Amino acid sequence: MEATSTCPSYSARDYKSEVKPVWCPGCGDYSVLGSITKALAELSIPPESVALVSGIGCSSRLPAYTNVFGFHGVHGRALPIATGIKVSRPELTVIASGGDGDGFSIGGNHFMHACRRNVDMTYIVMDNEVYGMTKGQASPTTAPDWEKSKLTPQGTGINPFHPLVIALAAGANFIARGFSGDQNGTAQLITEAIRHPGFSFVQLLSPCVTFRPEQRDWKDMVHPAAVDPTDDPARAARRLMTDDGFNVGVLYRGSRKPFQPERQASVDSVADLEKEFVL
Amino acid sequence: MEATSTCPSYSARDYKSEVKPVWCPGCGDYSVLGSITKALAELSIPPESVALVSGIGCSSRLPAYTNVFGFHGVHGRALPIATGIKVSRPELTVIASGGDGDGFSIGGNHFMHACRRNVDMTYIVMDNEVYGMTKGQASPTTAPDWEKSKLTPQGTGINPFHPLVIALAAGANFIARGFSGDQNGTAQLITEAIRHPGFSFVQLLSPCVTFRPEQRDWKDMVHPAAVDPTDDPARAARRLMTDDGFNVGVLYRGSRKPFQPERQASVDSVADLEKEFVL
Amino acid sequence: MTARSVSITFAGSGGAGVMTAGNMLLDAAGRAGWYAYMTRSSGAQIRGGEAAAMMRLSTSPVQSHDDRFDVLVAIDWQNVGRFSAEIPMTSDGLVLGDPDGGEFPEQIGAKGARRADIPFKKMAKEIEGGRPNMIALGAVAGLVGLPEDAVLGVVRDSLAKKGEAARTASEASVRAGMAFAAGLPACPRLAAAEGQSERLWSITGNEAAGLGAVRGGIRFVAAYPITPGTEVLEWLAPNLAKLGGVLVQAEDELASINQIIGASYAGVPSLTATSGPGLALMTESLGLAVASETPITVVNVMRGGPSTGIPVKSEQSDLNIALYGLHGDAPHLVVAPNSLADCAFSTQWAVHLADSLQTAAIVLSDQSLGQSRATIAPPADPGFRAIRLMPEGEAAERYRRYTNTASGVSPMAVPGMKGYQYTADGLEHNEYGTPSSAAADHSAQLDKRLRKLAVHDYGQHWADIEGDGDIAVLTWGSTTGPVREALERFRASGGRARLVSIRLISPVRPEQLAAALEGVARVLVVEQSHGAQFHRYLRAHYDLPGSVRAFHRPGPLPIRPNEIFRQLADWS
Amino acid sequence: MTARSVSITFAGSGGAGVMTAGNMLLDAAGRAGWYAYMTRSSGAQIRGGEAAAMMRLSTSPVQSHDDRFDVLVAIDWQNVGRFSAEIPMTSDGLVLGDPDGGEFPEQIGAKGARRADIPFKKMAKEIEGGRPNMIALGAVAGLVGLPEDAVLGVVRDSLAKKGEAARTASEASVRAGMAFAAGLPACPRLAAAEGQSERLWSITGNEAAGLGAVRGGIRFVAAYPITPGTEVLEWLAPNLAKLGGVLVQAEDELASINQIIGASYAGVPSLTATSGPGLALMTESLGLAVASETPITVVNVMRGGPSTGIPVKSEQSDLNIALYGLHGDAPHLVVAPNSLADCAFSTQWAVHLADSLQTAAIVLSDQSLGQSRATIAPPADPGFRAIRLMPEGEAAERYRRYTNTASGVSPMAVPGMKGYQYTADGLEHNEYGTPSSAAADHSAQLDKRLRKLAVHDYGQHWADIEGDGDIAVLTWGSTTGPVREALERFRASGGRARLVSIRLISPVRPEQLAAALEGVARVLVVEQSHGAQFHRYLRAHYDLPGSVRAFHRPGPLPIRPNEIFRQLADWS
Ligand SMILES: Cc1ncc(C[n+]2csc(CCOP(=O)(O)OP(=O)(O)O)c2C)c(N)n1
Ligand SMILES: Cc1ncc(C[n+]2csc(CCOP(=O)(O)OP(=O)(O)O)c2C)c(N)n1
Ligand code: SF4
Ligand code: SF4
Ligand SMILES: [Mg+2]
Ligand SMILES: [Mg+2]
Repeated sequence: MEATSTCPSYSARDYKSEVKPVWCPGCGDYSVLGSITKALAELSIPPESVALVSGIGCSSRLPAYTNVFGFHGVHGRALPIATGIKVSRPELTVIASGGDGDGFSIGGNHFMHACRRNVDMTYIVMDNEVYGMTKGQASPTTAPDWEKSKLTPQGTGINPFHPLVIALAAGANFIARGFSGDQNGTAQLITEAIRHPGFSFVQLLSPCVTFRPEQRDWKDMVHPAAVDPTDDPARAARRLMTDDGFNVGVLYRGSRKPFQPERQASVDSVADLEKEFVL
Repeated sequence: MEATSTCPSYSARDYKSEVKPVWCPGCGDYSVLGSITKALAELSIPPESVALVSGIGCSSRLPAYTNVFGFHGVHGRALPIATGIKVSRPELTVIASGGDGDGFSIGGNHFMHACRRNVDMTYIVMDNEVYGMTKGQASPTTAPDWEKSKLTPQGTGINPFHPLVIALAAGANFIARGFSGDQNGTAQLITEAIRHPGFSFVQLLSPCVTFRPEQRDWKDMVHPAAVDPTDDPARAARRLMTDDGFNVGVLYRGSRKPFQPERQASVDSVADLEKEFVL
Repeated sequence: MTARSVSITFAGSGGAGVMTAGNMLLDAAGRAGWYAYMTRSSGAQIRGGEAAAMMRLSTSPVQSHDDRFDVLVAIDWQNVGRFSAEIPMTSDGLVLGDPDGGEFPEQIGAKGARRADIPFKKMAKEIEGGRPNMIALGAVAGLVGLPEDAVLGVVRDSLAKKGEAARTASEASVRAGMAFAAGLPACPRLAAAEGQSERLWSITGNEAAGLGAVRGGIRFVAAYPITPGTEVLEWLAPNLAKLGGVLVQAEDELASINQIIGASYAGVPSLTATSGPGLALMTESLGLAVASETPITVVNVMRGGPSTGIPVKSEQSDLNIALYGLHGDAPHLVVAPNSLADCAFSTQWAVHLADSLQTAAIVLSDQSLGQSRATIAPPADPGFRAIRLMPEGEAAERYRRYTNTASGVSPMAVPGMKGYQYTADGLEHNEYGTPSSAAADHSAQLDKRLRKLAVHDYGQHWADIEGDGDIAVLTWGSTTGPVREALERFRASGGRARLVSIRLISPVRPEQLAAALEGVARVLVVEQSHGAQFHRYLRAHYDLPGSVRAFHRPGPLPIRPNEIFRQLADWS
Repeated sequence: MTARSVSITFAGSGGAGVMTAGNMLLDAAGRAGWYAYMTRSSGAQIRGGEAAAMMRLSTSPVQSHDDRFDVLVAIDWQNVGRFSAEIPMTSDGLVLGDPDGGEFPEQIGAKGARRADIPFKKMAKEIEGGRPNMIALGAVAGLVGLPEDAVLGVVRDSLAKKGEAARTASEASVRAGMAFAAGLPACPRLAAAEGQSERLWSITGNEAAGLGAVRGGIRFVAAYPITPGTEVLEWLAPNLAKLGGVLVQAEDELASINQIIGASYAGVPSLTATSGPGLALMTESLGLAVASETPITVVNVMRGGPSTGIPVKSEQSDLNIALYGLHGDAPHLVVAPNSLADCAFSTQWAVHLADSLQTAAIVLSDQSLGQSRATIAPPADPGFRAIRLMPEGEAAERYRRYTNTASGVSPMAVPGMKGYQYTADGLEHNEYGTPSSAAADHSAQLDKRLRKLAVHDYGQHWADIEGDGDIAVLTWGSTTGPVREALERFRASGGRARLVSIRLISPVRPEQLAAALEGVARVLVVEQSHGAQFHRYLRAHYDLPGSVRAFHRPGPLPIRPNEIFRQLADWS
């Protein structure tokens, strides 16, 4: 949350770079890029005050397509990088983004611990239930009977990962689901996520038209959440554990205090510290 | 679950080795060792049919003190090793064990994915809310205001990790909590966990008398779970999210099918496979 | 003008069917008894961007590229310019393209090659369902002299499932291309195929590695996908199942390496495949395999580094991490295939060695071996199997898992063997496996783990040694192909020189190399890395005779025979 | 019999107060103007098992052990035998123990040292609240000639909070020990302390590393505990806070290294500390720091390897992974402190270099430096700071984060700098940071990342060079202490030899080393690793003059001066 009153106003275009995305035509991630830039414009955050961090994957290519400070790190480690940025420079607006493989498979531990740590940042996962970048393997969110991956030709046979349930169980402070096809709605979710203090998690259903062409049908399957977001974790848990995965909107809003180590007002000099060694 | 009928019968002592534990006098882990050997005796599983895998930590030293096939691996990786063993040798009884740091901090991702994968094995975590082996740092289950660690002298300020809630959210098939001080009760829980198909998770409160001497009081705090275990994840979630952490017993029993890749009955020769290359 | 080798690139925008044309040409050449080799390149886009199939057809076995391409055929010119650096051509070369195929790229023009038009679009329109890429295939086949039968046979087989109409259209397109070729400027035609008794195989290096793995006895694989190692895993998934084995997709590389450690501990030969970033994540647990003496094999298919680097391009820059990336003193095996076909042999051998020596083996392949396809003579099974030394009979006394034998290899029990229970440990331990920090135990176990690798008899496989003379070219891995070719030319030009391509990178074989280099006065070291990693490794562990020169450069462009030839020719 | 250095071991079972006695002796010696050095050893038990404090007191600065101990004082004999290998003694030595202290261990008896009894238990009973360990302290103080004032002063200060009674009891115990010492067999007494103008510091190597870090400007630290690196982090936690900095405990090493990459990217100099297994987990992301040119410092406190190895003992066997453990060609800094006090200088210098050169720096300390304590002259702040080259003024055109400058260092913007937004990338990239797989970009960026390290002026700090003569001993890190001492003896025995202790392990400095070794005919390489890692590294990168011998052996026992002296003396 940056002060919005004194800032100049920006348009979504101010947050876009000249770099041409490598994404396939029709990939859902184009629209997510649009939503993020719209949200930043809506919040009027100066581009130089935003840090946008990602891992590796198609979706993780996103930062270079924006005009904010970006970091395209290694596979699965976007959240620790984002944590380092926010904790050391609390005045920045910090967003992490990436894919379901990056975030829930190799990056799953950081996901849990970031929820728990509750640093004031926003994590946007473009979930396409597949590893796009490596040409179509099952991700944690893939249905157990999807047989199109050469690596698991019989399907994974494993229960899919429920990102929202895990986020809640681990302690995320804001939980939302969106659909990339609804660019404005998604921009709104992201705006709220950024505004909400603490760790905000936004799962975006973002079709991979190349390896999961059937996801084009998602547009007909998503529907707005029937009820208002709760702030009771136990109730939220029951709801999320039984939802159909296409429930779109803000689903949980917590009120935990964000993690931000206090900095001492009066700062010692290094020489002061050395006294402890003197015999 | 091994066939118990034709087996000779064993006593707990048959599962103990001659190696002297390095644990501090009074450490809760001695009793866990007793419970595990009692459970194996109760189940009459031949020692050579059991694989017991651990990571690194005081608690992870346990396998060498038993007389089964043990693997003392590296920090945080007990579950993948156990997975490799069970999937490749399904006839073995596989147990993974270790500490809260090993399992929930560095090993957190494997924990989630093991719950999800639901391989038929048992995971026993000796939870002392501290890193014992490295001399007393906060673990994920440590209360946010514990100020005795030199690494976090103001406390961690972070919500503790709820292992049972995460296990449930991730898809574990059996969830129980025990207290090391109750050796027989714990042996019973472990017996049931081993018997239950799929991934069984047992959290054992096991005091670290050296770095958390106040945990000696746990004996007065634990109490049996008031209600019978449920098989409804959503109900279990509500219960676990609101429990006091000292509720002891079997808390959830699922009925998901364990993951075990099917092996083809008729096996090809390598030469058969080569045909695909012939032009 | 007949030649023993002809090089062709098909290029075009996404959807133009470049790869299909390339694959069919390769298969057709193979069926006609020629050898063929193909690499692929594509644009930055994830999928469906511009692509190029770089082919080489030859009358003798070929598994690497020539200096330049004889023919470039572009189905259209969309972004084809970006491949320019990868398609060296001289004024003898022939560039074929559609005048309606978009703007002709400057960089291609700058090559000064001869040009001719083929109106792909127009011709395709004239055929019902006509396809430009099939016309291109036909044209190239006609140019290089591939028999029509072979091409049409492949077309028919590939399109068997697509139905009559598609097949007929493609056949007609190929014929049209062949007919058109008759009027095109001449380009080298392949000499007649040398009689092949066996039917050739079409295989990639990654598939070959998979084959080597199962031949060696691998029956458990844990997988986390990463370019360009994924196809090793993808080939193994269905094939392992057919053999009664199992592949598990893991949550990350930390899990995959530990899963295979577990499965191997349980007695099942186990493997994973990865690339640089994944290998980096595995080094801690590779050390566990070394210390606990649990056999495992990791196939690392190298790509451009450092960090995420250049995932789709080749480089030999993971040599350092493969050799030295483990903490502590952790001797292990590093085996490097030096040709596409050798991916099968080297992987199988590594699997055999890992189990024989109860340690970790890293197979260092690379993108240019793994993702290339060639037609090869069927490689015979060399018979290496993963076989472990196991304790025999009933356990009389407490089992000493890490007993300090003369060979350094200790009989290894597996779960189920009554009386042989022990705990494997990555902590330093005594002979029983009980943790120990005693100096005597540490040094005994360190000695043993080093000794078992050192004293093993690796036979002749530690290196491929060819030729004689007082010049030696020392190389490894995929650069062996161009080195071999450079040496052929050097010999043809009257020079004499040896090739030493080291397959067993670790443990080092100083006596054997000294013997191989006896009488050598000059050594040229060739490798594809910026940091001269192979050269530094040689200096560290071997005494090279005479004067030594290092020729090294990074990827992404392959090292060509003439670069090496020039090094030799210029060294006076 | 006065000596310039006396070595004493306190030993005893858990709870006997061995460490307290050792610490007090060290402090008292320091207050009396002597230098003191202490290492600790303990049994296999996690906590509370038998322990030994190995001390050396000296009239001149001392930060490593002598060949043997003059005095072993055991408060009881419970399991003390297990330390035998760590306490070399000769027949001149004196073993003191309580006849009621349990069975006298054979291994200690085998040393053939003189023995004398001190009835600790009995004496302690005679004092109200009397404590055996304080009696032992007093006895040793009396034996070696420590002034009573100094000892009692330390006792009083340490027990200030424990109340009057405890203090009085301890004082009485110390006095009783001193009185008893008068009747004990003679042992070397320390010569009078050389006048010290400054008050000495009592510090461990790990604390010194922490101090160096904050002096260099580190203000963000991410931490995952691991023996023996933890205390670097534990010292930093409260002290960083006092400086307005932050320490975050991370979930694992993958997180800790990436957190510091993030914080550094954001402009705050950042560091973490670990040991071998943790370093192994960090190598992938170290490569990211190299490729994205994000400065970070990792202090790696080495322990016995491989794998979990011997966590509480020292070894120099992480050299390979520190140098070569990153995939791809990833040049970075490796800096090694060569004494306990140098942990401060080297860490500070590394922090400065990392930021100056925008790359990853690994500080290779080890357990014997990090967990030892010494009294040292207060080390002055050498002034090195983490200062980055940043772009200046308004951004005129699109910012080229990775602009290819002559120095190789490109001005680095941080978030908040308007107009300088860019995306840092671990993919190969062009000057803007946009991913590129073009050969020209790859080679330009590889060159630049290598060049910036190569052309930097490291001044004289790359090595410590002492002495002259045509023999040189080449070493690094903690073995420098015993080498220095061996060379003093060698010189005293009429030999002439140089010491070259390399602090800047990477990048290599071939010209400087050649100059340092000019005229040298024999080179002895000394290191504590089984695999001769340092020797191999030297061979790989340097041309060593004359004949070269390598003396290397693994931990856990420290290398002693006489081992090295013998190498020199026997080399004829
Ligand atoms: C350590 C490591 N392991 C594996 C990879 C290969 N890899 C790159 S992206 C990716 C998966 C991406 O999936 P996801 O995060 O869902 O992104 P998407 O491409 O679907 O947007 C993998 C496995 C890598 N780059 N690094
Ligand atoms: C990769 C790695 N990082 C860190 C360590 C150091 N380490 C050893 S045990 C441990 C924590 C143990 O805590 P826990 O699992 O709770 O076991 P406990 O000792 O409390 O039983 C740590 C951090 C290590 N051995 N390896
Ligand atoms: S492969 Fe899928 S996720 Fe990747 S860019 Fe293409 S459509 Fe998008
Ligand atoms: S330190 Fe704690 S956990 Fe470790 S052995 Fe001692 S009491 Fe048990
Ligand atoms: Mg995805
Ligand atoms: Mg613990």
